[in-house]
Amino acid sequence: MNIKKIKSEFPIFKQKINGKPLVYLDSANSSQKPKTVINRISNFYETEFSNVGRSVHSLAVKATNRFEDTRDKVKLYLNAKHREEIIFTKSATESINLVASSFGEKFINKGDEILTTELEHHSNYIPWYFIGKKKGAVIKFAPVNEKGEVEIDEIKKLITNKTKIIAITHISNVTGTIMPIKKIIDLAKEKKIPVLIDGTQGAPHLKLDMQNLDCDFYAISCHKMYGPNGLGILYAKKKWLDELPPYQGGGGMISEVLKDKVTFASSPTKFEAGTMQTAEVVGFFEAINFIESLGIKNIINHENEVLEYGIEKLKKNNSVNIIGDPKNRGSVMCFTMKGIHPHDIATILDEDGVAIRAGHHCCQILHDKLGIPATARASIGVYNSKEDIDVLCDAINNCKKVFNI
Amino acid sequence: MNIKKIKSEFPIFKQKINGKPLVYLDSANSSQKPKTVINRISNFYETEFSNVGRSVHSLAVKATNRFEDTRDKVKLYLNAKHREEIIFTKSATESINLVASSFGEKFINKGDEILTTELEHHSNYIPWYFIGKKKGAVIKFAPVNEKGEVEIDEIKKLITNKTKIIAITHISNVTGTIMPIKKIIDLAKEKKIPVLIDGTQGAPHLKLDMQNLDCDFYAISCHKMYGPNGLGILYAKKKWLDELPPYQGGGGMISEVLKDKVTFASSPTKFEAGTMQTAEVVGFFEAINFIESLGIKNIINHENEVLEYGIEKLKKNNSVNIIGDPKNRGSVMCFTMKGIHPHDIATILDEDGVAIRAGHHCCQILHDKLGIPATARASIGVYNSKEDIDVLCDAINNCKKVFNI
Amino acid sequence: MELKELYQEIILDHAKNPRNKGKCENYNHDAKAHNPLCGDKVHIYINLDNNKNIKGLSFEGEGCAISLASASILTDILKGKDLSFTKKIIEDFLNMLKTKSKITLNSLSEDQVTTINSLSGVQEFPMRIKCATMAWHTLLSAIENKNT
Amino acid sequence: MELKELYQEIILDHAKNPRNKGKCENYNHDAKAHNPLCGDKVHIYINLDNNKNIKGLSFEGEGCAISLASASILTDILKGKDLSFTKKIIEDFLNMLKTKSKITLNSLSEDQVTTINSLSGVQEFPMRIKCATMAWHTLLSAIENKNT
Ligand SMILES: Cc1ncc(COP(=O)(O)O)c(C=O)c1O
Ligand SMILES: Cc1ncc(COP(=O)(O)O)c(C=O)c1O
Repeated sequence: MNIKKIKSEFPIFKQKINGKPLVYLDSANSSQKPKTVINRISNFYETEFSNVGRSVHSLAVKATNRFEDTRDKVKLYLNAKHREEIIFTKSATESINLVASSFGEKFINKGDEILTTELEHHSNYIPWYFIGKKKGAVIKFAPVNEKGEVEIDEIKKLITNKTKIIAITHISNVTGTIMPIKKIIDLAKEKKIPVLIDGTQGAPHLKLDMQNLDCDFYAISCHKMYGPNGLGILYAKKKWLDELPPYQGGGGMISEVLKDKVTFASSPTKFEAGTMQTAEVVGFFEAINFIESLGIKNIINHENEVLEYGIEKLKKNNSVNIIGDPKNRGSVMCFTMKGIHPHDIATILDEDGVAIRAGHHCCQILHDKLGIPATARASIGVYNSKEDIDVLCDAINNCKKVFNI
Repeated sequence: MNIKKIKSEFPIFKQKINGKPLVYLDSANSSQKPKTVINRISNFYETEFSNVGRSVHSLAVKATNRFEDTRDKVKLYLNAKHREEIIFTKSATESINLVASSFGEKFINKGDEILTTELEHHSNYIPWYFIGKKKGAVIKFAPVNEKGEVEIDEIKKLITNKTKIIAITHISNVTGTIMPIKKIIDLAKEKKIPVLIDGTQGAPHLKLDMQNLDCDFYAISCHKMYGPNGLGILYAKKKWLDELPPYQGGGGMISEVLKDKVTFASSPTKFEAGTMQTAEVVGFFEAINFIESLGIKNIINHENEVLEYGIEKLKKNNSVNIIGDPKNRGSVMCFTMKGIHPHDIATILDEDGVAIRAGHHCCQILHDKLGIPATARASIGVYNSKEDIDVLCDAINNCKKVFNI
Repeated sequence: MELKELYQEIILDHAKNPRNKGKCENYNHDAKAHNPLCGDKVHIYINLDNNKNIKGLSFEGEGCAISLASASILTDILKGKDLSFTKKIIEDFLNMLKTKSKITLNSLSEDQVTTINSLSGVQEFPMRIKCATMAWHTLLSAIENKNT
Repeated sequence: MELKELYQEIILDHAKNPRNKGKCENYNHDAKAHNPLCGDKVHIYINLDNNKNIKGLSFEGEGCAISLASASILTDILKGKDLSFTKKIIEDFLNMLKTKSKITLNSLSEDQVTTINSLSGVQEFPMRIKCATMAWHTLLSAIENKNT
């Protein structure tokens, strides 16, 4: 892959940060957007904009077609079986809230158990915490081991006949652990327990195949997949679409509204209340095009090369402590430095144009378990190269200088 | 106001529809976007994009500042007292769902009453229907009279000591009725009943002043205010911010997360779970700039002139039946034609480049009351002129020709 | 002009004077449908005899010219036909609107072919295709829904 | 180079060797705060005597160099001061970071002024201002929270 060329497709890299070229290592937070995506959004607003699905005039027709074309594109990309399994939301967070609320209200009762892990992002914990509180259900956490992995045996041990759903991340946004979700789903299927995968970090970095994976729910953030802000996806297996009650109420999601009786549209409309993010959905089409034009397999190979190079190089630095050592790691490197707080690292790195994130990355339970309040995180996107890692490592050494270490 | 010049600021009007200049009379559905808004979004993605509030690097600082600048701008525009009263959502629909869920879960109980009107959009009914069902509360509908108004006496009559909240539209998206919300709010305050205003149609067409209005909640759709898709606002009076439980759970909205205890951030963060629509929020800044550069009072005057001209002209057409005859009407003209279904009207108008909407406009209860399944709706934005009305009326006459009437 | 294609004489005639409106005698199959976006409604009634012939066929409904004409034309053409032929026609009709082909089934009279083809103008109006197809989809459901 | 402004010797010294850490003796006011985005925490303890003098002042906490140094400097400078002076200094300090001014209160020693001013480098790092101000806001809360 020609990374220089790829980078040149992202306008953000034209600018300097503090006089230095931007080294963007914060893609796990949000990825940058290629020009095709940005232009598609402008162009849509300039020539095709209208509200979707509600008017019959020419603009509305165009907008509606573009909108639904993206749904078809996502269906193909995820290898989902049915287009109505693709529901647009505002974020992965909302996708998970939707399931926790709709599934939880109907199927979770007092004394039931929700099985999750210590790795989870708050977005895959707080929604379950809410429904747990409300219904008197218990949340069980499969523990993380010293490598930052959650062993499948630990999950097996925690499954009981009260387990109503398993909610689990695909890739940890802290340790980078790629979870053996296929095995977990197979295990759960034996026991007839539905599984939600928080695919926020998985979707941008792995090849996805919903029919092969056979999970019940898969949550995606489009803004981490080179797509627009403010858009998420929920894949929900067909068997749940009629089963689950709607989530939000409003325009579009109804079939018939009487004062005493309301009936609902079928999926996906049922779950898409109110005016949708048309421009964002239309723009996301180009994000998938971008990924497909490179080939997800090529992206994975390239990212893994950079990742391995990064891990090797960081390991050689005595002052750096890498968080987690999972066998399968995707795109994320969290680390700490003795005597320098991650916040200070991030600030000093920024002086060299290196953008990373510092904090608990919305994984406080995991950080508590690791016994550290915060970590510094460098995360990789398709536009990153080994040279970026070199700049990162030089900047890390500069931290030591600033702190006289 | 120089409407030609204003129109020229909206790229959408550069194109022809079916060989004719676009006459866009569907702004109540969604407004078109000025170039400044579209460019700001592109420009933000190209030079400043990053996730908000979570990283400390330069891009994140810029993005966070831009994001919060918009909040300040909205606060000023609405004359809210506190910036934390401005909560970003994905749509007015979500804003109302948030209140119905958070307020409803805490304060609405079995046998309680939710007071609304027959005018409401499904977005200001279904969320209440949901919480009503859940809690065993009753929804009461203040009836609409033959002019399409809801008389304040009818509202007064329905208030009981079980009334827990009043949810009411500012402007009807069908009859165009401007509701006497100030009086209703004053009435409700006497009885200490909180009021939610569905301001979706009000916000683009009226001068707003939250401190003067003194409602408890006000819901806004940014995409109807010349702003980006996928963005809404909830104004919530300060006294409710701590009182209401959070709505969705996820990253950002927490204070501390332990396995057995979660505490939440204060507003607005508390209500903004997950990655927000940064680009859309930043773009909305320019939408307010656009409105302010013209002056909302000038916009109102201009729109009213076009509206009056339209109503007069439609009244003169014998085949046209205008829906509703409210004393105060804003920006919306719904009509039917004997012998031609609204859907057919919309299709035929589109041939002449005239974009209107046909259907029940998400107000099925109102349409049932009016005894008509659907209406045609022409709605006005700042870019519309009297000439647009002339084109509309000619196109309406063409409907008669096509149908040999 | 495409509008003329859409609102042909035949269509307007069927829309203004819909054939077979109401419940047909002794109907034993029925189904209804509803387009929540525009409020169009249709209810199809079939009297299917033991030989799988459609003895009676009628509809109730409200909606735009296209949806009324479509339902009216459907009942007019399929009344008296047998089930397998009916299914074939439905399939052909839906395909016509999808692939912009015309219908040329031999067992239809020239008149009937012209009538059905009058609905092909809808091809150019994607937002109206549902108006034209709703009755036909509903007929399919009705065939499957054995009534009381 | 601005980084040098941010991480001055004084700051690094206070961050590495924070003064007045732990609970001060006989504290009768305290308050804590927490920045959920980065995990910084601070807990301020005051021993306020009857004459409204701050007899004891200390903190516990974890966080970045800026937040630790800020808390340490705060305790160092305000221990022994009276309440009204303390409030004035807090206000001045918060203003300094808002308006990019420097502090020049006469009743502080030159050394103390230099020390406080060492935190002014934060002005150029907007995302770090919260790190620098959290302890000061918490001190204000502590003054208001009468402890047990
Ligand atoms: C009166 C009214 N309320 C609520 C809504 C819902 O707005 P949105 O779809 O942007 O959430 C609309 C617009 O469709 C409306 O006209
Ligand atoms: C593992 C994981 N889950 C969920 C989320 C939430 O994604 P979003 O904020 O886009 O809803 C994130 C990203 O912040 C994440 O990394």
